[in-house]
Amino acid sequence: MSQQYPAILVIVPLLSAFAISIAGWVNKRLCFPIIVTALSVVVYASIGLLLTVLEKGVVIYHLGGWPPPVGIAYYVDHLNGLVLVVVASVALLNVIAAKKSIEQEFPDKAAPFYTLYILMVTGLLGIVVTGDAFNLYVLLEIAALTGYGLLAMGEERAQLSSLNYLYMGTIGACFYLLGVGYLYIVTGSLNMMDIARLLPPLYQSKAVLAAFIICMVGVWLKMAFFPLHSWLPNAYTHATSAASSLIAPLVTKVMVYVMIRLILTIFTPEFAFATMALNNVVVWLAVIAIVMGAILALAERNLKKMLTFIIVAEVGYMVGGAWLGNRAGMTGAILHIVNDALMTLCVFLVVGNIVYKVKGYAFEDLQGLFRKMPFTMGAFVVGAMSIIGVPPTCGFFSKWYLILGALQAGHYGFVAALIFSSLVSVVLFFRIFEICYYEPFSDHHGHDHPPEPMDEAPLLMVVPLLIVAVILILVGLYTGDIVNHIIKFAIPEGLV
Amino acid sequence: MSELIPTIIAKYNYWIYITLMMIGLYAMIAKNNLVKKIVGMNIFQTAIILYYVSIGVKKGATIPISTGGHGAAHEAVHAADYLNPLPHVLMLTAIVVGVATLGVALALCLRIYSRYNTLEEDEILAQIRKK
Amino acid sequence: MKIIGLIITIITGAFLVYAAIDFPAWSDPNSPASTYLSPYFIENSMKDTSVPNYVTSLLADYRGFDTMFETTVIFTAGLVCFILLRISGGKEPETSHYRHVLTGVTVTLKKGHKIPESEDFERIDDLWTPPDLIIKTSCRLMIPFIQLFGLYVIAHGHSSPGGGFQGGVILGASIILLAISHDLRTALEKMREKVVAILCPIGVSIYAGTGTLCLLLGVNFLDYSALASVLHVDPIAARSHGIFMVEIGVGIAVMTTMIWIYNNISSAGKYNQGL
Amino acid sequence: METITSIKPLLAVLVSLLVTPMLVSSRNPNVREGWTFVAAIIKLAIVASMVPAILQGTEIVYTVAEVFPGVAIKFKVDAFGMLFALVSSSLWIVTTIYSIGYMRGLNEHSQTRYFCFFAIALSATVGVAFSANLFTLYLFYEMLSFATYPLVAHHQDREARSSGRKYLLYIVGASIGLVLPAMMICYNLTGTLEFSKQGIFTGTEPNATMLVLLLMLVLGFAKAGIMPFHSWLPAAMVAPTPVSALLHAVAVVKVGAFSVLRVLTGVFGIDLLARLNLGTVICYIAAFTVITASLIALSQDGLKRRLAFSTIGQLSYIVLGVALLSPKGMIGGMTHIAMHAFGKITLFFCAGAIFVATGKKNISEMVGIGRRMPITMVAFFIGSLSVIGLPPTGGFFSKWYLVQGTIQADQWPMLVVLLSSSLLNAAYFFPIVYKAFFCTPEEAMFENRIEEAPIWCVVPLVVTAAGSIALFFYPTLFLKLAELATR
Repeated sequence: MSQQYPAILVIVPLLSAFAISIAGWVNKRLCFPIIVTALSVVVYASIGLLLTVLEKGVVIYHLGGWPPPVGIAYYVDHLNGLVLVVVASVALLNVIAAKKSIEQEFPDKAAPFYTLYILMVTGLLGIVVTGDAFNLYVLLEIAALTGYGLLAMGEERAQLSSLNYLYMGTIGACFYLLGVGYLYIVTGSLNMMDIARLLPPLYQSKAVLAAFIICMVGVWLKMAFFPLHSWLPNAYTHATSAASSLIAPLVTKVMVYVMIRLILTIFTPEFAFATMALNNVVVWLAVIAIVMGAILALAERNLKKMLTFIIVAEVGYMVGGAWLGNRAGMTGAILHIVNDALMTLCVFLVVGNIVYKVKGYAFEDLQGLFRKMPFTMGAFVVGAMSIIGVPPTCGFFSKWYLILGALQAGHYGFVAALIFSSLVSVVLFFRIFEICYYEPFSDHHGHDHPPEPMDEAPLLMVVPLLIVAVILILVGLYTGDIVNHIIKFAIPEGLV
Repeated sequence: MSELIPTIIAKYNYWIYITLMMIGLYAMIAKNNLVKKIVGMNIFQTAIILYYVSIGVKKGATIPISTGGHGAAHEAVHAADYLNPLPHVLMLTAIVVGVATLGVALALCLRIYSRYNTLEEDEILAQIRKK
Repeated sequence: MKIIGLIITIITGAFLVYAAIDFPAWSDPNSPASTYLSPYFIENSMKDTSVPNYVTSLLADYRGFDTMFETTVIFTAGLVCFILLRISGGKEPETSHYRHVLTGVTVTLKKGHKIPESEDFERIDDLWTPPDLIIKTSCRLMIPFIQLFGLYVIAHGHSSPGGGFQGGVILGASIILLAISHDLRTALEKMREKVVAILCPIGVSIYAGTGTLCLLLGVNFLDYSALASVLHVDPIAARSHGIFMVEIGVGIAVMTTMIWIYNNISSAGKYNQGL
Repeated sequence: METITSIKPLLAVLVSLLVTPMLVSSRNPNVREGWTFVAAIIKLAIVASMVPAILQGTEIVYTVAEVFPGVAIKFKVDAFGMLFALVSSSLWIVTTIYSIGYMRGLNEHSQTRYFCFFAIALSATVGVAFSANLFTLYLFYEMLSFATYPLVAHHQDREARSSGRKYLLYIVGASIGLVLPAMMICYNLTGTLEFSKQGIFTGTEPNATMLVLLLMLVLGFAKAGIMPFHSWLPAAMVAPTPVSALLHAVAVVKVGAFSVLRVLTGVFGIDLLARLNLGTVICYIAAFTVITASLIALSQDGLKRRLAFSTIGQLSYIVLGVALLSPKGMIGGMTHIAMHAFGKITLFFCAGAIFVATGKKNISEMVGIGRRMPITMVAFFIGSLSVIGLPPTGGFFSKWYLVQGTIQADQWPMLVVLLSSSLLNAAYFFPIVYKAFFCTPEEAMFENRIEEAPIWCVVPLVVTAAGSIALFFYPTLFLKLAELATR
């Protein structure tokens, strides 16, 4: 059984998607149990897979029994083993937390929503697990199409934002496809490892250079890397909370994974960092991304939109870290994929809970929430601390590696940007805490205040949220183990 | 100069695809009408399909279906006689993806139209701003 | 915006042109793409799968996994259109029109009123054009042949251009043709929404299920040779049969998705009247 | 040096953290405060149980998790850390009693929240005291910053908001903006952050970067209130008085001073500082703060604000003592943490007691208050003696060692600073006491009738005042610990 984990990882959610779709027409109450079971199996398989990788090294799975490069192969190493666990667990936690709000927001379309949801998870898992450059494109499109659908089911502006995302996403995916085409035309292969094997003699070729740049631009578009980020804030803001709390943590992070996979496996760091003198340009772009993301977030008076700009800044962290071209930076970027997925999940679940109870997420709607929803806000504080980068929450540790990498690369601009963004995050979040904590102001100095009744979100929403908050701290405390046992092996030894 | 022209002619498929792709890209960026953007998007995707399919072409080869039919299992097959089937397969996928994206995009447009009664982006944005 | 667009376009175009200089010339038989992998497929397809159409064997077997997701993409598109557009609960339209078949008189009813069930009246669309006998009759004649041809294309994908996608589209087109030539209600009578919506995932499930069956039989996912023990044929023939099973699934999925998308988009999700 | 591995330091840190769920869940205020008491006593017991081992010159070590190569979340109890932990955990008990009186006396809102964050802040304080490396210290330092924010902003009104903002801006801004990058640079240069006598820069060539790093670290720990990063402290005085007392006279500011001392002795090492002559730089910054803060304190009318500026000045004594780099000076600096803590907490308790009993906050309104609240004002007098550094209070010893340190280090200007600052201290404290007792009946603003604050408030301030005196007669424990730490 264990050697079939890679296949199970994708097939189980895929088949369950069809089952849910059919169940929607037969008996709607079956949908939720099916999706939870399927995602639990996925989490189990992904953890099993990661353990197998830790024990025995890289796992290669031949789909259809055809060995690569003839057939498509799954290729699981420490890098995607880790990301798989993150994707699977985020999806599971989110679906449990989102059940109530899904039922509240679309009482009659819950089944198709769950179907799209799990199809998206399938797509993301497939992107992460695959070892075939073209297969990645197909799954990219599944994740994207479901994403358009999920994001469009929001408030009034959601459709327009989602359509804009569709345009940008399609350009991004097409660029990636074109880059793969360029690789194909010079190597004749589509398997990542095979391409990596065939490429070294071709490093001087203009086509390889072009393939690399085009792929990168495509992936950047998809991950909303500055200045290609314009679609993201609106698309994520106007979506329903169940959709945005799945998409916001995962999509950009998975795309960062794709970028790292391209750099590390397909093109190899020697080519990406040595042959081309692009590093510096990209890191400076990342610096601008971080600074702009932070500043644009400051300008927002709307919690959810503010968080989306933080995502833009966080993407800058990861891209910049990966492009520093050293081990510490890359470690930071990979670690930040994990951490950022978790902390974004945390804050977006909080938004979900707030929307469920307060029906709004503008700053004015947040007054007095510390008293009203103490558990939700407690988790929010943990998530915010993580985004700010306060130990022992996990956000600090990836930031540490990123700063270390920047110091080792001598890139002080990036260090400054990271510190700046931390400081701005303090302002951003404490501005919200202040509103939740102080307002509405009472005239008589808070004494003899008639305590507002507690009005917490349902248990089903709060418990997963608290679990995420605890995970944020645990991941922080176990950073040493994650880095030493997993990420260390995910980065090729050539990268110092 | 004498070398340039044969090079240009020998690779004309690439020039065509690049031209088409840029037309599509321009339409997506510059056009104001949402459906025109979708048209641009389709041109863009089709250009890539054209590129891929043109990779598969081989001089003097025929379509990748065994001329011998079912019974020809044991005859020697010369790879040079057939076009490269891989790009075709890949593009079948890309076409399907293109169709799917088109469907979703049109559905979105329909929703937008029913809400704003227009498909011109600036008019929609003006309406949003007014609120 | 136009100038920015132009600049971006020109820069991108110039970059692509620059990169294309290194590409092999068009139809060069010695290009890496033509010499590295593709000869394997051409030379071994018959031996491995006994499918003369190399595109089919490549599509459904060597890269069958891609194709499974391709089918899923189609399904996703149908589902997204449904979830975005379908207005469930069916708000009754403000006015509905009925036509007295014998006299040709159109009766317009306000919301809430109903006409007694009778053979004499038929419901018609808001923008009603008199039925064109030629179109209706010729379509009615053509549709069975179109469907037959669709089935042929699916079945014959092994040895000629065709397969599940093409056949599925043709089958779907036959129903859409019915909807265009008559009206959406007629098409929906032939193929109800629920049927479409259930058949579509079933189609993809046939694909994924075939693969899972292989997995349950102890080999890797989508390794059709395992079906040999079930079908009592040799592994190579089993691959051929496996491909066929998969193609059927694809055909069903594609057909139903085409209909599903058409129904939703043409009626803007109301399902009361089409184009 | 001998080391023992023991989980005790971790327990000492966690005990007050683990009690918070109990606090939240208890419905009855008596039960809630009972839990606080239990935790406080257990904490003191754990800390005290480690004292004998420390006095024998051993160190107690416990590693929680290694987070980076060469950097772990690690506790190490040494003499200096023990000194600080002992002070803060013993004063927590007293403050708990006082809090009960104060909060109930004023019928404050959100008392559960108050006690929770109080407990968390204490955890963080002890965590700082027992940190074995700069990273662990930073971790607890930040934890303390965020845990004290709700305490500072307890009143939830506009004034609390602006003070809270200022507090965060200075404390967190400095720690993220200065300490974090400095720490990263240190780690990048040396690969370790472990405190040790020789400092972490043993292998590296001294250069100009070190001065920058030193300044970043010393100023970055803004809780130490070294100018120009001091103005959060007066602002934070909007907090309820027990908070000001424990946190802003004992825990928070002392954590800042403690961190600065750790940086000087553990990160850079006395030898390196002496070799590069960096101690003098710090000396002058601290001296400037001492004099300026004392002068500002003279002009303050709000009692708590005056105490706040006094604290700023006194904190710099601690830094100054260590920056002298002479053994006596260091003993003086370290013991001053304890001595000043007892003195200052008494003063804050008195200020709070006055507010509870009379509602008065300004010194100008306290003429003749000695007749109304004699016990409180006597305690106030003892506290101010201790802060000024006069016998028979513990403050005398630390001042004594500080003065000796300046002589030992040949830093005569610093001697002048210390002495003149003591005069200034006297100048801003004695008038209060004088006016309280010796005013003409016409001037007196209070009736000649004894009416003290509730007993819960009075007992603690008597205890701490007595403590101040006791420390004059029995200073051995703290002196011994400080001596061990400087050895």
